[in-house]
Amino acid sequence: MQYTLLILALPLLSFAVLGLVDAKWKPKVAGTIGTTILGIITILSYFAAWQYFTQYKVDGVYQKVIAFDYEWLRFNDLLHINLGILLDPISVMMMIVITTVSFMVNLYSLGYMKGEKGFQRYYAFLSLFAFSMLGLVMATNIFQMYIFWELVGVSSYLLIGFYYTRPAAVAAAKKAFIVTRFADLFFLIGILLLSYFTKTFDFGILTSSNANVFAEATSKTFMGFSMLSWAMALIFIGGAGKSAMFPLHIWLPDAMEGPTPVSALIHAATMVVAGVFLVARLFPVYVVFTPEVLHGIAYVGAFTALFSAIIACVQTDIKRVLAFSTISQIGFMMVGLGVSGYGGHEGVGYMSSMFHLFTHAFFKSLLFLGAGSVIHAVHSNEMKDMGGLRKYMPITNWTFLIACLAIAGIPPFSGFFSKDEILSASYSFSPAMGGIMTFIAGLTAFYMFRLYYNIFWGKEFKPATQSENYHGHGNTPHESPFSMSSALVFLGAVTCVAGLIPFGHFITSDGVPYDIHINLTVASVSIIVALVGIIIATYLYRKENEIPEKLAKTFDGFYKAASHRFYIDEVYLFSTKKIIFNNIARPIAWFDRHVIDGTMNGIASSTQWVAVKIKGFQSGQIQQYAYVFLLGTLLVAALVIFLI
Amino acid sequence: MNFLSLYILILVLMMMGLFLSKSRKQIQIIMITGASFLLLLSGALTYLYLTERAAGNTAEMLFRADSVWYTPFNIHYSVGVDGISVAMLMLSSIIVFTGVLVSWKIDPMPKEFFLWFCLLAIGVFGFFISIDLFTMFMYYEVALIPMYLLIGVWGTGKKEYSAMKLTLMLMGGSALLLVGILGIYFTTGGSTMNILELSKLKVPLEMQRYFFPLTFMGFGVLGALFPFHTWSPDGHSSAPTAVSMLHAGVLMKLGGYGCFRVAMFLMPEAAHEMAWIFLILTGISVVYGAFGAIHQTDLKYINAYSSVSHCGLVLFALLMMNQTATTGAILQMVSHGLITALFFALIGMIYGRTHTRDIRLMGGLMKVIPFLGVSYVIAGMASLGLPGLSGFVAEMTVFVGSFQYADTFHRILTIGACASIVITTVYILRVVGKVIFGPMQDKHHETLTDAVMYERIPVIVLTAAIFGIGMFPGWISSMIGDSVLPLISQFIR
Amino acid sequence: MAEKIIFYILGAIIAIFSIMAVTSKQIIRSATYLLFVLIATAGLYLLLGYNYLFAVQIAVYAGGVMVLFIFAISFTNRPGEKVHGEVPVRKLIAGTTAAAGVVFCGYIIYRNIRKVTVLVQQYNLSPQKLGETLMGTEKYQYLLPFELISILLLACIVGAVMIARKR
Amino acid sequence: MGDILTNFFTGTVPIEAYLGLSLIMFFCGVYGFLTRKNMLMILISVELMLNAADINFAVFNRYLYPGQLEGFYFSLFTIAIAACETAVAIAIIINIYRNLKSVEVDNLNQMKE
Repeated sequence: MQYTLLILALPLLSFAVLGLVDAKWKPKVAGTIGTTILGIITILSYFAAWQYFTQYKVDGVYQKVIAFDYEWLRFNDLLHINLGILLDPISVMMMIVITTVSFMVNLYSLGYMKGEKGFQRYYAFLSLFAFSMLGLVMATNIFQMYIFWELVGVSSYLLIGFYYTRPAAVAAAKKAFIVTRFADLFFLIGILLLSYFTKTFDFGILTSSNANVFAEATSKTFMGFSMLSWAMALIFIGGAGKSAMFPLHIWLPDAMEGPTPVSALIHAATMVVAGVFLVARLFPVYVVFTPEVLHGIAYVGAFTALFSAIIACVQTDIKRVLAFSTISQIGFMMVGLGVSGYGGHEGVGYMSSMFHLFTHAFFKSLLFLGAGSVIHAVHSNEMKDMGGLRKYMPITNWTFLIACLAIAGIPPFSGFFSKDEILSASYSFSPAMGGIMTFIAGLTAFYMFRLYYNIFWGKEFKPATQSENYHGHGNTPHESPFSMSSALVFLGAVTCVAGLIPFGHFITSDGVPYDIHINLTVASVSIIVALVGIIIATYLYRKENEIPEKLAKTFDGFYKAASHRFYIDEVYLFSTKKIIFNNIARPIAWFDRHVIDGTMNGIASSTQWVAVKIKGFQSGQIQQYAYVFLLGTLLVAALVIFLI
Repeated sequence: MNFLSLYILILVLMMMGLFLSKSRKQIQIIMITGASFLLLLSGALTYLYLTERAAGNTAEMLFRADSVWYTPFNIHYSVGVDGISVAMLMLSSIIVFTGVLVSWKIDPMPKEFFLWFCLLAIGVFGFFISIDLFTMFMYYEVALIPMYLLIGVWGTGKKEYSAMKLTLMLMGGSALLLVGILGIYFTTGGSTMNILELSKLKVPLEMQRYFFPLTFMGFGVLGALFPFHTWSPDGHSSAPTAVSMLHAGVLMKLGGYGCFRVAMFLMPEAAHEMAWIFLILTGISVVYGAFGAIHQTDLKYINAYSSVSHCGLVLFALLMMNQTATTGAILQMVSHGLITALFFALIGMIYGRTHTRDIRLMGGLMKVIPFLGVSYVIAGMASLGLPGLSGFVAEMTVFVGSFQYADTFHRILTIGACASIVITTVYILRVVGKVIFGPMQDKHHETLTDAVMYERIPVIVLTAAIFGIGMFPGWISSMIGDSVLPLISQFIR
Repeated sequence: MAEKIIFYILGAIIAIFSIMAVTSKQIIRSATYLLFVLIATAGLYLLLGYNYLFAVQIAVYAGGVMVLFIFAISFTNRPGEKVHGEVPVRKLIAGTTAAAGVVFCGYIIYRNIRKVTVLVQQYNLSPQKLGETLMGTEKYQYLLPFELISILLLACIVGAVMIARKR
Repeated sequence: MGDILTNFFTGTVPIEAYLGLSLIMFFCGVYGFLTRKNMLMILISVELMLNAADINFAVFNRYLYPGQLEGFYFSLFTIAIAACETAVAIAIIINIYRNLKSVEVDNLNQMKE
């Protein structure tokens, strides 16, 4: 399957052509190049997926296929970085997700970004992102993954900071990059630890569940945990940074400063699930050798899901709501992985997590694109500027509703199936976990419909509110152009049907196909909870009324804390600005200037002082010279005579 | 006379040509021709070296030549290269070439400037080709002296102070070094100054304990070893662009190269014994330099502190004393040389336009000077270790190599060094966010013009080299790694 | 016997007038005392049997140099004017040092030279021998230094004129 | 007492008497050189020192190497050089006097700094 190399090479080529060749193309040409290439690789990856799932099944198990391998950098005889393409069920699945969503976003952006300065740059970055993300999921070894991991980080940085003249965008980009890079530091250390003990980077060896490979790593302990646990925990921190797990989630809401299609692609569907993918990729190691870390992942995931779901309930910026909902949903995926066992029915958590990743990518990008469409129409991110838009934008309304139903977990939309599996896996892990996750599912339904009603229902849209209409025309919101709405419709269609895919036939923890059975108790409970959430939201927000404000008043402290995202950002700001910048960097700079340099200058000035002092001897007074000369002569003579 | 001496010869010819030249045009022609020849020569050398190695020549040094220079002290003019020197020569010629273009319009006294510049280059090239201790030391001194004038005359800011400080500190270092070198010479019986032969003789351990720290610190001063790094921020910020480039890009590498080639190679036992002291110092350099950079407001200061951090990483990796780490150190030298040269070139160009280097007074330059802006972002990304650019390759090799030590002491230091990449990210993004992105700070900046041809070439050359190493690190890494092996076996035995 | 008496007389003159020459307040007196010292030195040469040296000493020093001194003194000082402002501390220090030097060197002389047998032979330096040694280029003959000195003198005359002339 | 007196006056003059004499003369010169401010006085002190040295040359020659003439000639040439030196020095002093109206050494600090 050598041709899969093209899937990687084409976006890179597109990036090189659009970004590095110093030519100014018309926006249309640039957009067409980018979109066409994405279209081509989408088709290629569908073809590759079809080929893989039909031809590479040996004895009922999907094989790992190395389609391409190239030794890029050799460290020593054992450790070397290869660049290659690894095809296995999850990478193929990710490939489909990435190319599809990317293609949709490219298509959508043709309309959304129309007239923006730097259209060509935008498409170049999108191509770069597609390249790096595909490289990440197809990595044959953990170091290749790290390489592309960094590359997606930088693409994300560039795309968040796309409106580079806007300080908020620059700050958000910077924050995103630094936070994820901070997490990547742990990832790197984890890789170093893991590779030191296992003498390999290769996923093929690492995920073979061969105990010999990890013999040394498991036998050595540090502070009560085996080295392998440390390594895997550190690697997870890397993943948590990318996937915005608490407490490294702070960059994601700010990242919404980027263009909305970018948020859809990177910060909802693909890049943020890289952490989930990482855990899934190393799942055999986690589940067999370090189950305690895996349980930790489950708890982190659950807490994050709950935490961000609560915050999402009170945010007023529609993209922020979606951002927190993304964090929450990734928490779900992490829980899915964390509660999973290995193989067969035990491994249903793994399967469901991947399934949720798959469905979430579509419905969340649909939500974002829908939100983008709304923002495009009203030129504002704030809920207070919206309301009653269903009349003006029917396509957006319907697709948004579909996506909301999907995320809320209402059958037969895709979200129901995947979420339900996660819930049942959680129940089998522990009832408490299942209960919490079900509660969060209800919360999800509530805040999604709060969002939905606030945008499309509620108070009637008043064009006067949007005074800062920077196009200066078109006061009435209108349906988006064809390129945008076609993407919405396509994704809406996928959202409707994706749940019906027999996912277990393709992706399971051990590669052996497995039939999904819907646990009726769990399913009915979750549907009921979701409906309750929706009903409450309908009651509160469908029509403009006083109840939400009263509620906010009643829970004043909690409401405030939640809308300030529980002051996590402030804590970070404090620790970076106050502690690191003021109490480390500033003293170091001072220390360097005054103590170290002062010492050096002190040496210099003391030399000068001595020089000034002994300059007196060079008085030009001949008699003084003669005197010293005489004394010296006498002294030398005395020494010669009396001592020798 | 073998062809390595051409490096010196071409530069001497350039200097002669400069003496005779009359107009700026002639000077430019002479300089660019000579620099191109140097670049070609380095290319040819790399090619010849690789073919020779591929043909199975396993001598430690290739292209040897030797002639007696001063018999009483057995001083020879002997030259030879291995993979490390080839890499360094390549780096030097790229930077000399770009340095010439960057100072294309240097004012005043272009002739004198380039004369000193050539002399500096002679020192640099001579240092890398010679394998005789004394010749090496002589070239080292030759490289230091022009620095004083170049900074003192053509610099900016408090240039006299900086020039004096830099020269005095480096001279102080070279005084230590001289003692070390003479120590090595006499304790081995005073029979040879040739490094290869010296390595076969043994400096008594007792003596190594004295001379290793002297030699290491002597070179370490140039390699910005904490706490002898303070010349670097002042020196770099005052120096004219091309000199900053050459200094940070190449001259600081002399330090690392010397530490490895002379101090550690000739006195391995003491190196083993004392590595921990210097590891702590370099570890401090790495983190401390990065933190120091966070707080600065002058672009050149930021870069100078970042150089302290990155050059600290070079020495740090060398002291880890295994093949991977050492290869990483050499790669880091090359990579940092290119990146920092690019940085200084860009800062020089930006300064030439905005007449300020204070990041608080600039902003949104991407809009008016997109070429420089994009290049600055690329340089920043390379510096913070983005994959696909040279910094990543070098740093990862260093970290993987350093991590091969299993004890807690080395682990902690390595993790500390790894942490520096996050701090690097912080200060790089701070600058990029402030200067290149963001809203315009100064109305006057709206009329700035983007880079012209002679400014674009060096930027493109450097960027291409950074990308080249970053994308295809295999050959250079294996070239260096193979050459490191015989040297490193000295420690392992 | 007589020789010794003469030596002591000359010695006394030299010692006393040397001291007076450097301590006298008036410079013209110092010059005069110096003249006495020089003449007494010439006497010493005579006593040693170096007649020629005696003649040169009288002619060059007492004759030539002293004239220069007197001339210079009268040029720069009004006669009778006192030399002013010598710092007592300086005097003390210099005196102590000089005394120390005397003691030190005297000690060396006392310790070493007494041990050497004093041997004085009757010896006359004939003018012929003088002439031969001065005008030859063999070993122990001094034409070359003589000529060098003459060139030096010439250069000196030119130099002195050049320096002292009015511009 | 008589013995000593007789010894004192009989026989030849001992070499150390000459040396002692020149020693006194020399250190008188030193003293003068260090204390006096007038340049002419310094010059006079220098002459004294030179004379002391001359005497030593002559005496050593006469007493220790009577058959040779090195010391003699050295004295001779020294006298000549002393004359030269005096001539040039006085020329310089006169020149200085013209310019500064003073011959005090403490005033001669125009070249300093």
